[in-house]
Formats: sequence, structure tokens, C-alpha cells
Amino acid sequence: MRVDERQRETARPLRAGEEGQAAVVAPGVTFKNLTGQITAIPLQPHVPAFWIACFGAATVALCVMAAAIAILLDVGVGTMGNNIPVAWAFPIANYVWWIEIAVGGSLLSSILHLFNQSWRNSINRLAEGVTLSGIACAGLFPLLHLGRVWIFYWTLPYPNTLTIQPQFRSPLVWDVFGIFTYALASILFWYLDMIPDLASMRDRATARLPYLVYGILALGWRGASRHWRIHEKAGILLAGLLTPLVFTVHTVVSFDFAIALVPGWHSTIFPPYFVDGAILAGISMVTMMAIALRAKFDLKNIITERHLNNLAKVMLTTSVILCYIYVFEPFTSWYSGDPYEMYTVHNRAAGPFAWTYWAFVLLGLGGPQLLWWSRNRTNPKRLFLIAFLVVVGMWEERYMLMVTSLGRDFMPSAWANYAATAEDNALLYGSIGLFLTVFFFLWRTLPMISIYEVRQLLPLSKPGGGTVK
Amino acid sequence: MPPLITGSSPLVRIGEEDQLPDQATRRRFFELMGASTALITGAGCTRPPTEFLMPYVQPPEKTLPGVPKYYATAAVVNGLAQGVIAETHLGRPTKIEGNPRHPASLGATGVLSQASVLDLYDPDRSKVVIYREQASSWDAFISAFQQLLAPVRATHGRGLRLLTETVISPSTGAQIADVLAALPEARWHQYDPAGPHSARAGSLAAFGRYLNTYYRLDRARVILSLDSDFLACGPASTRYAHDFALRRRVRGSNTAMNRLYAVESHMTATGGKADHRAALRYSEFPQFAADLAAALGAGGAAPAGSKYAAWVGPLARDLDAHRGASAIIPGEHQSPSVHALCHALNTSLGNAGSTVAYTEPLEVRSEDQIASLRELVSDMESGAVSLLLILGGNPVYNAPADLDFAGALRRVPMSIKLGLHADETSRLTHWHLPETHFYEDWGDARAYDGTVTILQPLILPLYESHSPVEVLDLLLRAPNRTSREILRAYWRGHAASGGGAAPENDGEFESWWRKSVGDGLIAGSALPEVTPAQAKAPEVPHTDSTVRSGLELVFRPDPYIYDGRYANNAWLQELPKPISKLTWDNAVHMNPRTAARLHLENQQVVELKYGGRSVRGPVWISPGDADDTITVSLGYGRTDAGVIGNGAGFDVYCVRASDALWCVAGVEIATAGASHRLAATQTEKSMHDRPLVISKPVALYESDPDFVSRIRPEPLLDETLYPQWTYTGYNWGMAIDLTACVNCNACVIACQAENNIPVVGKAEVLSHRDMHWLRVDVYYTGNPDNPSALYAPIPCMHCEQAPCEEVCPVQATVHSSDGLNDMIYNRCVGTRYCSNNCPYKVRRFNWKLYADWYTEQLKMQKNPDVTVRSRGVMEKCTYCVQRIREAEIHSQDEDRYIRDGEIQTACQQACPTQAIRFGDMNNSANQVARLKREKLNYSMLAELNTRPHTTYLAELRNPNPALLEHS
Amino acid sequence: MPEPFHPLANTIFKLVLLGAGAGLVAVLWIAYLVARSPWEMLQQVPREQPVAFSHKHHVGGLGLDCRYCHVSVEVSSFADIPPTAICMNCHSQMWAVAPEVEPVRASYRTGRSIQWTKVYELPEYVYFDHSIHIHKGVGCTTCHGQVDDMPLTWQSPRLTMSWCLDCHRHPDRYVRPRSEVFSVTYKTPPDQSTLGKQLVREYQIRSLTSCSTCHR
Amino acid sequence: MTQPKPYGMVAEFEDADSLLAAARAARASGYRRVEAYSPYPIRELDEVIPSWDLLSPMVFASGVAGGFIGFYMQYFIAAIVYPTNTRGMPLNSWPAFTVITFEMVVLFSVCAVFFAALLFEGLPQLYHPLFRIPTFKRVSDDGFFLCIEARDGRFEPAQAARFLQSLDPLKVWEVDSE
Repeated sequence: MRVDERQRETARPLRAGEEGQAAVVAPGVTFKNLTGQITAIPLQPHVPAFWIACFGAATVALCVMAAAIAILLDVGVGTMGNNIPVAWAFPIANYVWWIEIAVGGSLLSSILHLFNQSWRNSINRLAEGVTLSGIACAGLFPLLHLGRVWIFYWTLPYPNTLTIQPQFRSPLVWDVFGIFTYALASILFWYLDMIPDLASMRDRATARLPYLVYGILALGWRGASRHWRIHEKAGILLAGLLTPLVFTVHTVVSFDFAIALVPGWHSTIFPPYFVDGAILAGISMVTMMAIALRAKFDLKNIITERHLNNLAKVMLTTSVILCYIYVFEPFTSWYSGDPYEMYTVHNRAAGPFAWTYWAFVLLGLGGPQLLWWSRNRTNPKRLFLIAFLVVVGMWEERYMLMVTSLGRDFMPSAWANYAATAEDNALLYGSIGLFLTVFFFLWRTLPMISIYEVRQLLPLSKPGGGTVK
Repeated sequence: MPPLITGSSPLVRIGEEDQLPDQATRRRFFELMGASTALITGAGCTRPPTEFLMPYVQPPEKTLPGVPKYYATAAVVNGLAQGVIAETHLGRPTKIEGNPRHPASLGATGVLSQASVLDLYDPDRSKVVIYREQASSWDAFISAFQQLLAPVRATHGRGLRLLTETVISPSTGAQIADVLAALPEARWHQYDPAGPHSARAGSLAAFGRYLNTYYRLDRARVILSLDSDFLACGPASTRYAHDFALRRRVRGSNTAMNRLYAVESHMTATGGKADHRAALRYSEFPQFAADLAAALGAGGAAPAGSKYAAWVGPLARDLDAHRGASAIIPGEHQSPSVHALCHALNTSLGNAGSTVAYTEPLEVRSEDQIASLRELVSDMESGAVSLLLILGGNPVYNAPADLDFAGALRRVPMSIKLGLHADETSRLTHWHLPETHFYEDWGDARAYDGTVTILQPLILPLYESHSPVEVLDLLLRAPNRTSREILRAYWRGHAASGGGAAPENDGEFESWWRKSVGDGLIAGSALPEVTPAQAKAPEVPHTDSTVRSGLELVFRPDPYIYDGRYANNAWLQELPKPISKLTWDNAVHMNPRTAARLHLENQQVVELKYGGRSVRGPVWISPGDADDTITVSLGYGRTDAGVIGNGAGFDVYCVRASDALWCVAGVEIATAGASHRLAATQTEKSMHDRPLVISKPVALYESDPDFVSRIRPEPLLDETLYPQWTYTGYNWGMAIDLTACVNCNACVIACQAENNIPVVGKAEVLSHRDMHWLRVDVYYTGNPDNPSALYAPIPCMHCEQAPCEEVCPVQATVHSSDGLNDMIYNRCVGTRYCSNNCPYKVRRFNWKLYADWYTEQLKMQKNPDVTVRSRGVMEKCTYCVQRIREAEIHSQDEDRYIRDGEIQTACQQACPTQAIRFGDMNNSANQVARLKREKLNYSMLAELNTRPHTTYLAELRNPNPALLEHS
Repeated sequence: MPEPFHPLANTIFKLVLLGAGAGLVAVLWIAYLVARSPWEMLQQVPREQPVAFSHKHHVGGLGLDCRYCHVSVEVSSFADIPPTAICMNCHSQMWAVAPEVEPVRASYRTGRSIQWTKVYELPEYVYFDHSIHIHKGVGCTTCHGQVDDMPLTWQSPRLTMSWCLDCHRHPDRYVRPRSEVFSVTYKTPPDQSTLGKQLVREYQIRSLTSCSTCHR
Repeated sequence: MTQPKPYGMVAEFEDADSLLAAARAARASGYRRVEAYSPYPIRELDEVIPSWDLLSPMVFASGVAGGFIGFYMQYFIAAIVYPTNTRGMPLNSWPAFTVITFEMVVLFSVCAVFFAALLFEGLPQLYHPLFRIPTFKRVSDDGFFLCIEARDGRFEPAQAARFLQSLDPLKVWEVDSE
């Protein structure tokens, strides 16, 4: 039978040398049921309980954050635990953490695109969702962190009567430009990439309003060969632009620290170290989201074990690089002969905040090592847990970077410890709420699996794949 | 632009305001308003609210708006005067500077004088007459008082008692004498809880009479402090610190230095500075002094084997070698026998008349104040007192606990209290009368050497208040004389004792008066020296102090709050204590060994029990204290001090007995559960072997003058990738001589007063958010069991290659063309990146709205030349740029350059030891440029190549080689 | 099945997009214009005063010197608003019963200040000093405009930071001889470019643009 | 009543291979204005139905422009508008300016890609005559369409319909342009 043949073909390995691996798309997926399955997630009138629970919880956390922000604006940044010398603490740790998570998403969508890793087709939209939600959170913290947030726009060049403009030697201004460019590029890439799927949504909409909304968003996409050609070309160009951008954005974030002369920050290893950590944290977050959603929305046929396995391998690789950096940190600081640098390394491991250091080592570095075992890579529950540990561990790392370096720098007389306040915690957990709110909103309203790209993974789409009659 | 006074009456009090930003609700409302207005204006509309100008109707003579005026007067600190020059803006005194002519100042100021201007504006000062807890009026009081006086007058004053603090003011003394003459049956008592009781008794024991002692340390080569914190505490400390530092100024090849030995029971600023320091229990001091006296042949027989031989031997030899050029200074709280022994030592060493000066007492009447108070209390209890007039002081709070002054006061049929605050005592008296602050009224006061200053008012009284002499005048005649009239009448009628007599002739008197008021002192009014006979050394019972066991509890006046009278001064509460760096609290100090033996930890609350009374307080482990010695400071635990002072610390007066004012032995200690967080501004006192504060023996400098550049090499000028910026005009810089810094903290409070630095409250200090632009770092050094201390004032370094500037995203901190690291508050968005990147951590951030924008009285203190910072902006030391710009404008108006020394930063001006020098580095003849050429000069953290404009002269010490061998 | 879009939708949608883009630009542009408009800066807006004091009459008409009332302008940062007593020097005799001057007389009687509305309002963090500007040859009218033609005083320049900086960067364009500083009739001479440079040298005028020159 | 202008003749096909074959046939028979519609990109169609765009040059040009604008903005502000001594660094601190210069290159390029892509795709075009074909919705699912447009010089409705019918489509529609 023809249908059987097709299914057998779907199960065939994509390339030679991948014997024994799970397929990128499970058998039984056709154009028809693929489109139906994905578009149904936003279009179905019935809202799944899982989504309601997650979205509801996230909204509650978001409300907590809104209240925390109101208090923050009312009283001042003093409601946070920051002090002199620890002038940056929770909010900046949160900021870096969220940027990391966003960057990990971008890696999947752009870098793997550039390298023609077609397995990422099924999860790249989801990863971009993580990117956008992450940027939303990340963008918030530097603003909330400002003493006078109402004049944040002074960090941007614009014509004014003061004749005073930003100071372009400051990494913070680089950051402003970097994050802005990154956010805009991510949104444009995400949207441009989504237009064909928005057309699918439009064409599947049965009511007037969804038709109008998706119709406008789809901009009249018709799948003409000209459309596709330009679409593909634009996709490659954007991926090519985003790839260096992703690296530089996180490099610039690392410059916020590396340019400063604070011991433990002032280091040339910071850019690769940050980027690597970002990939680890971001892929972990994508993994968590992918595992949760494939289970609850029955997407196991599209997000297969193969994806989990690949994601886990990326996590493992980056964590090994991170291990290397941490193993060599004491050496480089000793070799530098700088007493302040040496003390900082000592202080991280044995000072008052050693617990953050060891929590990170245990979770962020130790956690991924469990992925050497293939069962941990393909078992969704275990992988979810490990990814969760890594995400927590990476936050600990950022926190550790703040409090150990700033708290004990050059002048012992100025040393001080830091204690987070309820405000700090509300903002951290609230931002998780914001992330999930945005993410689940996108999930419920837009095609969060790239339908047209998954179509290309189906053997039907290969020349001769759909020989009919 | 300096604002004119706006609004008609700035003196109306608007509800109970709180200095602490966390509490007051009205403040919170305004913060909210501020935030929302700011948010709205941030959207583009930047138009400020309309302001109004209120010119004078009749301009006062010689008053130009925008130009401050300076008046000479004195800050009366614990009864004694320090001559000051007060800066006033349109009639508001804003800043206190030292009076260079005055012997207790020489242009510098102490901490308490600097802070006195805030006392004037204290919103919690009493404002109305209170009768039985109801607001009343002076008229009501005066008529009631005349009625009360009728029977008293009839019995020649029987039943009338005056209770004052120690009276030193000549005119007040004369007024009291007049009252006692008119009412011979009346009695006058004096009581000062932290006064020189021991010194009086010691003088009596040594000389058979009361004498005032002071020191001329500029003549001393060897100084021994027996538990005296003479450099940082006490009425003459400013002068002592000045004279002390004068003989330690090593410049070029001049390496002559005096030598300071300190023996202490509790580590003080003086002890930390000493070339040699030893810790002794309070009870061991008489023995130590006796052994020393014996070794020097000043009396007593040398014990066979002195326990202190290792110290006494070299010390005695050193003192012996410097007869007439040494000084032995007993602590005010040491026992009378120690004082007497010191007199014996000083007289036998020939120091009397040279380094140690004796005069007749400063106070109008010297007496055993405890006996006097005891007599008063027993009379109050027996009903012999029918009318008690308390002029100043707060005996209900601070009288010895065994006397039960409060209980006795309740039995007095009619009691009247005059005071700045409606305090604990005012609560129990029938009447409370508001007293004028000494900046509001005429008066006179003596300095430590007897020099008299005529106090002139800088401002009209803020509230309906009167001075003690005006109240005393009510006892004499109808209330029609003002303080000024009384004062002038006194000086017309009396020749100042010890010289400085006022001329009789009218015209001469007027010019004498003008000159005396204008100079800030009456010329020649210092008390003449007397030459006492060789003092008698008291017999010290020979006890082996190792046998005495049990904990000793030592009471000391707080260095800033003193006996509690300054408890409501927020600047003083937040000023870190010299060594412990604690703010807003007192603590139970003990050394680490004692704490370990008692199994106590920092901040653990303990209960101290003695004589059936007990007190609870948190432990603070203080290295350098003597074993088994617990030191607590007086003045805390106030209940009616005001919103600042109430509830800060714990009250140790409740275990202080009249027979043991300063120390009790055998106190019991027990843990009392909870712990109490103490707010210290510096928690790490180890330097971690980093060459931050360099301190070496002078002998090293003599043999190797270039040692500093080896320890701390300066990067070469071309060791940079950046171009060389040149500063062609002025190039401001500062040099700080670490040898001279004695950690008195006057600079810190002067900076606070000059630069409108807010007070943040204990909770914020606990969060490490103190706002002082200038801090004095303290590091322990040497043997951990008996450490010494290093001090370094840390202002902004004004780095030429300032790391803070590079990272500011909005150009809110950039370099000025004259070498300043400018901080532009109004441009700051508050990223705090600059603070991260400041290796010296001298930047301060307004985490909340710390500045008080609403309390009318506190607004009046603000320096109009300095922006009051709002919430969310960074601030830091500016080198007092307002003074630089003012001098610049002034010199340009006169078409000349700024002269060396024309600009003094606030810290420099206050510094008693002239440790801080500021000026133009481009002119090599300037003092600061000369100091920077000294071989001791180094930059802190020079290896970062920040090229600080604030540099330090390494500290040199002068240890005794003989004693070094022993240790 | 929903109806597809109407053919006109293409045009409408493109117009909407264009309109939104243009609208955004327009809003920013208007905000920019408003921020530097005389309206926002209260430029040339006569202020209501408790007494309808006319510089036009006193300066232009009677020819009073600026310093007669603004006594401290040469020695202080603050030029001084005349005390009531100075007004009464003349007004005790001239216009002694005129109702217009009644607030002045009332102030003199009661000892209560006249509450003038501030015309030149600088933020609290800006420190301006009159004496040094006078000394360096900056004329009164350079900043205050032709007060001799102001019935009620208004703010002549925009008083923005860029306006201050203009003169601080190019003092030679604005300085005048010290003898002409208080003249209200002084007109910039045609040879200002040479005169200005000469005066800058002669008066040792520095171009001060360090932040702490004005912000402390 | 004038006859509505025809837009073109559309045939629906079962799968990509038949669409590709049909497109090749249409081109072979001389039609030039031919467009194929599919639910995913079919690379081979690009050779059959050639088209042009200026994406790459436009992106390059705006990237270069962004770089110049980015650097000059920084130089202008730091060295000309208000030169300040910041940490003693040179006014033209070009190494510090490279980061934003790069960001501006990317920003301009990304915007150029986006707008150029829409420009050459002819989007937005919410209404299109093809949307009136009842089964055209399948183009975003599993439908494959070939359109011979009326703009083609050789277009003649009846002949085009016949031609398309010959390609074994599922169905053939004549579409009006309005």
C-alpha cells in the first residue's frame, strides 16, 4: 500500500551514519495532520487545563512583579538589597541570566539554521519564543535597576537642548545598542520566519476575527515560488546577521564586567565564558519548555527523542567548556600574580558567599555531567530535571559573580556582604512569571512549531517523495 | 543661585518629623508625589514650578544676598568653649569653622563643635513652656514663679535649690552668686555625669587644692597616656591633636618626632596612634603608675619585681631622658589616685610649667559633685526642698542609679527645668522651660585654658526660649534684662579673673566689647598659670592584680554622644565611632580572648548584673581591650531625647553607682537570648597584606628615605595607551599626611555639614548605605592580641584616569579642565556602574530619598551652594568644588590667581592636625605640591594607574628601640 | 468560512502602515519642537506681578541704572531684588498716593515682603553668578533682553543649557567693553568679531565648559 | 457591464512533483508569466520560474551605511558636540566605538533584510484574486497551484485552460482580477 510505503519512508534515517537514532519526525505525520495539529493549538476553542494552570500561575507571579515594581518606583531602588560596594546584585544577575536564556534560543534558530542543521526545524520557533520572552525579562531589569528610570532615554543619543549625549566608551551604552538591536533583529527574524505559518493559521481560521487577525499578520502570503525564494534568502541573511549578533550581544554583556577593573571581572576570558554559559543556560531552558509542551500538547511525533538527545549533547558540550574555564580560573589568577585577583578566586570558593559558588559548581557544572549517560539524554523527565538544575545553577553563577567580586574588591575597609530583600525576590520570581506569561501567550496565539519547516522534513516534500498516481 | 528666604515663617513646626526615611508617613507621601511628578516630567515637560522672590523690606546692614557672612563665637561643648567662626547665609548659620585666634581651635574644629549647628536646628528641641504636661507660656510661668518666690524670698531662700551642670561661664557664675547672696538660705548644686570628678579628687589629693590641668604637647618629646583619649576626645583634644602632630611632621631630612606611649583598658583613637601601646585592666593602672613613679623616684618604693617591668623600665628611662619635655596624661575617668600619681610624676619630671600647665579651676566653684548631688537627693527625700530649679542637665536620666534622683524629684513640691529638650527630667518636673541654644543668644564661655569668648547670637531664637541667666534674673528682680544686658553688665562690673579685664570707660568699653566679640575671644583672658609644689604621690595599696578576678565594667562617655546630651544629633549618631566604626548604638566591648572565654559572639545580647541592678546590651568584640574588661559607653538608651536619640542603644546609667562612677569589678555577665544587629560602617579591619596604608618606623626612613617608592612604586607617566591630557590652568590636588591623622573624625562631620550629606538611619547603615563622602579607614596591625591601628581618611581620589568616568553611560561623571572628577547629579540616571568601577569605593548612592526636603528647620541648615541630592543619583566627594568655584570667581573679580591656601576643603579646614592639604599642584611653590614631592608621598592602589590627585604621605612611627627588643 | 479581504484592503492597510510610521515620526518631531519652544521655556511671556512694575518706565523712561535697584549684581552671585525701602526712596514722594503703588506702601507699613514672581528661573542644581559675568563684560541686556522695552518683565532667551553653552564656547561673540555692561542702548558693533577677540584677551575670559562650572 | 478583467488561469495539483512538471510544461510551451504556489519551498521551481531581487546588495549597502552612521555618530558626539575628558581617554576613542559601529551595521542590515524581503515579495497584499479560489486555502497546507497570468502576452483564457487541463490537475479555475 502506498500509505504504508510512505510511513516506512518517514521512518528512514535522514542521513547515513545516524543508524539507531530516533527520527526527527515520527512516522505517521502528513501535511494535513501536521498543519491541523499545530494550528489547532492556538485555534482550538477548548483551552487545555495545563495551559490555564501555567498561564494562571505565571500571571499571578507577574502581578507580584507589578506590585514590586510599583513599590520600587515609589520608594526607590533602595527597596532592593544593593549597597555600596555591591551596587549591582540581583537585578543584574537576573538580567544576565535572562539574556543568556534568550541567547540560547537564538543559537538554535539562527546558528543552527546557518549550519543547515535541519533537526532544529521542529523546535526553532519554540526557541525563538524563549528568546523573545527572555528578552522581555532581560530588558526590564536594567531599567528597573536605574536610580531614575524615568530618564532612561538619556542613555540614547537624541537631539536635546542640553547638548549632552551618551558616553560611548561605556559598555552600558554598548549594551543599550546591543540589546536594542538584538531585540529588534530577533523580533523581525521571528516574524518574517512565521509569515508562512500565519498564512496557515489564516487559512485554517473558521471565524471572522481570527481570520482578520491572522490575515493581517500573514500580510497576504500566498506561497508563491517567488515568495519562497525570497523568504529563504532573507532567512539565511538574517541568520547570518544574527549569528555574530548573538555572539556580540553576549560579549557586550560580558564587557559590562570585563571592562570594569573589579577583580574577578576584569578578564579576557569573559566573552567566550559568557557566551558558552549562555548557550548552556538557554538550551536548558529551551529543553525544559520543549519537554513540557511536547508532553502536554502531544507533540511527541514532532519533537522527538532525537531532539532531546541533540539538545542534551549541546548542553553537555558547553558544560564541559565551562568546566575547563572554571578549572583554569585559579591557574590564570595565580599566574597573573595579581593579589586582588587571587584573593577573589579564594573568596569565591571559601568566602561568605561560597555557597553560591558551590551551588553553581554542583548544579551548573555537575548537573550536565549526568548527560554522559544516554538514558538521561533521552528520558524526558530526567532531562527536564537536569535542565532545571542547570538553569538554577546558571543563575547562581551570575549571582556569585556579582556578590563575590563586588563585595570584596580592592579596599578591605569597603568590603560588605549583600542580603537580598523581598523586593529582589519578588522581581526575580515575578520575572519568571513574565517569561512564562509571554511564552504561554505566544504559545496559545501563534504557531509555535514552524509548520512549513517541519513540512520540509517530511519525506513527502523530497523530490519524488510524493509520487502519486 | 542661593535662594532668598522664601515663605514668611520658616519656623512653624509641622508635626513630628522623622529623620529616618523609613518611618514618617508624610515623607512617604511626598516621596510618592516626587516619583510620580518625576515620571510625568520625564515624559518631556520639564518646566519647573513657579518660584517666588521675597526681598527684604528694610535690608539689614551690610547684608548682600548670595554673600555669606561670618561671625566669631564659640561652640560650647560640654560647658567648655571652642572658638568658632560661623558661616551664615541670610541669617541662617549653616557651617561652623574653627577660629584661628582661639587657643582651643587654631582654626580647626572638633566633632562636637561641627555638629553643634545641627543641634540648633534640631526639630525636636522644646518649643513651648510646659506646665504639668500642658503647653503653657512664659507669661504664665513668670507670674506663677513670682508667686512661688514670695514665700522663698520671705525665708531668704530656704527650700530653694539650684541644680546645674558644671558652671564655667563667668557671667552665669556671677548671676548665681548674686542669687545666693540675695537668698542666703538657698543652695546650689552641680552635677555632670561625665565630668572630671577624678581629676578634681586627684588634684585635691596631690596638691591639697583644686587645680585645672592642661598640656602643651608642642613642647613634649615623650608622651604617656594612661587611658586618656586626649587626641580625639575631650574639650582640648583639637588643640592637643594639633600640638601632638606638630612634633611629628617629618619633612625631608627633618626626622624629629615625638613619641607616644599609651596604656589603655579599651582601645581608643589615641591608643591606636601610639608608638607603643599596652592594654591594662582598669584596676591595674594605679599599680602601673606607682611602679613608674617608683622607677623615676617620684615617690613610693619600687616593688621588688614589678609586673610591668618590661614596660616600666624603658618607659622610665625615656621619660627620664626627656625631663621637662615629657607629659603624662591620665584619662579623665581614671581613678583619683592615678591622677595624683600623674601629678607627682609630672612635677617630679619638671614638666609642670613646661609641658603641663596648672591654673586655678575653670569652673566657678569646684566641689565634689557627687557629694553635692547626694546631699541634694537626701534633702529632696526629706522634704527640705520646696522649690527645685534645674538649669540644664538631665539628672533623671544620668544621675547615679543608687541615688534614685527620679524618686526624690517626685517628692519635691515644685520643680522647674530649663533645657533645650523636653527630656526625661522635664517629664517629672512641674514646669519645663525651653532654653536658647548658644548660637541664638548672648553669653560667655571659657576654653580649656580659661580663655573667655563672648558668644554672640547668629540667629534670633527659633522658638520662645530664654537662657539660664535670664531665668536666674527672675530670682533677682523683675524680668526685664536680656542675656545681652546681663552679659554686658557683668563684663562692665567684673574684671575677668586672670586678666582680660574690661575697661571702665564707656567708649573704651565699647571698643573693647566690639573687639572681643569680633575676635571671638577676650584678649588675655586665659587663666594665669600657677606653680604648684611637688605633688604628693598617694600610697597605692600593693596588691597583686592577678589575684583580683572577675570582670571589670568600665563606663566611658561616648566619643560623640558624650553623656547623652547629643543623643538627638543625627550627624553624631551616624558618625562611626573611631575604632569600632559603630553607629547608632553603644555596645558591650570586650576583647576576643574574653569573649571566647565567656563563649560570646559579636552582637549577642548579654545581661550585665551588678549590685542588684542589670542592663542588657549587645556584645562587640574589640581587639586591643584589656582582658576581662568590659567597656560600655554612657549616653545611650534615651527615652525622651527625640526621634533620633530615642531607642538607640542601651542605658548604662542604671547600673552606675555613685561610689563607682567609672569602674566596677566583679560584674556578672549572662547571655540574654537574642542578638541585636549593630551597624558598623567598616566590618573588615585587616588589610590583608595589601600596601594600602603604609606605616613604618621613622628609623627606616632615616636609613632608607626611598622605601615608600619600593613598597608602592608609581607607574611612569608614559605607562599608558592614552594621550597625556594637560591641565594648563589650575590642577587641584590633595595630600594627606597619614602620620598626622589621629582618627578624630572631625573631617567626616565637617564634610557632612558642608556638603548637605544626608543621614540615612541605622537600618540603611546596616545595609551598607552610609553616605559619608569621606571616611576614615581603620586597620588593625601588629600583634592581634595587642594590636595597633592605622588610620587613613579616604575622600574621592579625583583620579586623573578615573575608572568611574569611562563606564558612565550618560557623562554624569567626567573630568573638569582643572583636574577634578566632576559628579553631575542632575545628569545621573543611577546605573551605579561608576561605584563598581571605583577601586576606592568612595562613591555614595541615594538609594532612597535620604535628603530631608521637608523639615523646615533642617532646610535652614543646608548649604545653599551645594545641590541637595534627590533619590536615585550617585554622589561623592567633590573637593568642595563650591569653594573652588567661589574662590575662582572671587579671584577673577579681582583679576588675580587663587593664592595658596585660599581654598580650604571642609575636611582640611576642620582637621586639627593639618593632615589634609589641598591646592593647585601646577604651582610647585604650593604646599600641596611640596608635599607631593616628599619621598613619603604615594598613591593608593597606584598599580591600577588611576593617577589619583589625592595622595598620601606614608605614616611614620617612632617606637622606642629598647621596648621593641622586649616585645 | 470567513470572507476574504476586500480588494480595497490592500490600499487601506498600506495607508495605515504608512500613517502609523509617519505618525510616530511626527509625534517625536513635535515633542522635539515643543521641548525647545518658547512656550515650553516660558520665553517672552510677561509674568503677573503683585505690583505692575514696568522696567520700560523706570529704565527706558526715567533712565535708572540697573544697579540702583539690583545693588549686589557686581559683587554677589545674586543681583538682588530691591528691598521695599529702595522703592520707597522715590515713592514716598512720587506717586505717593497712587493705587498702583499701594502694595509697595503696604509692604513698607506692615514690614511684609512683596512676593515677586521669579522670571529667570534656573533649576536648583544650576549655579549662576552675576558678579563674574559682569566683570568679564557680559552686558545685562545680553541675557535679559531690552528691559527698557518691557512693561512687565519677561524672560528674553530660552534659558536652555545649549543657550548658556553658546556663550561659554564663543564668548567673543557676546562680550562688550566693561564700560558698556550696564548700557541698555548698546548695540553689537559691526566689528564684534575683532573687538570680541580683543576683549577676550584683555579680560582673560576663559571658555569654561567643565560641568562643575555650573553644576555643584 | 464590462466583463471583469481576468487575472489568470489556475490549476491545482496533487503534489509537488506534478506542480513542478506542470510548471516546466508551461514554460516549455512558451508561457512566461507563470507562478507556482506551494506550502513549502520547492528549490527546483526557482530554476523553472526565474525571478530577481536586490536583497543582497540592499543589505550590503545599508550595512555599510549603518556602520558609517554608527561610527560617525559616536565620533561626532564624543569629539565635536561636547568633547569631555573621560578617564583621560582620547576624544576619538575608536576602539571603544567599534562595538556600537558593529551593532549599527547589524541593525541597519536586519532592517534592510526585512523591508527588502517584503518589498520583493510584494507584501503586504491582504487581498489577492487567488484567494477567491475556494481550495486556495490548501496552499498553506497541502495544496499545489500553478497560475498562468493574464499579463502573459500569450495568455488566452480558453487556450490556457485547455493547456492546464492537459497537465492532469485536480481542478482548473479561471480567476478574475477584481
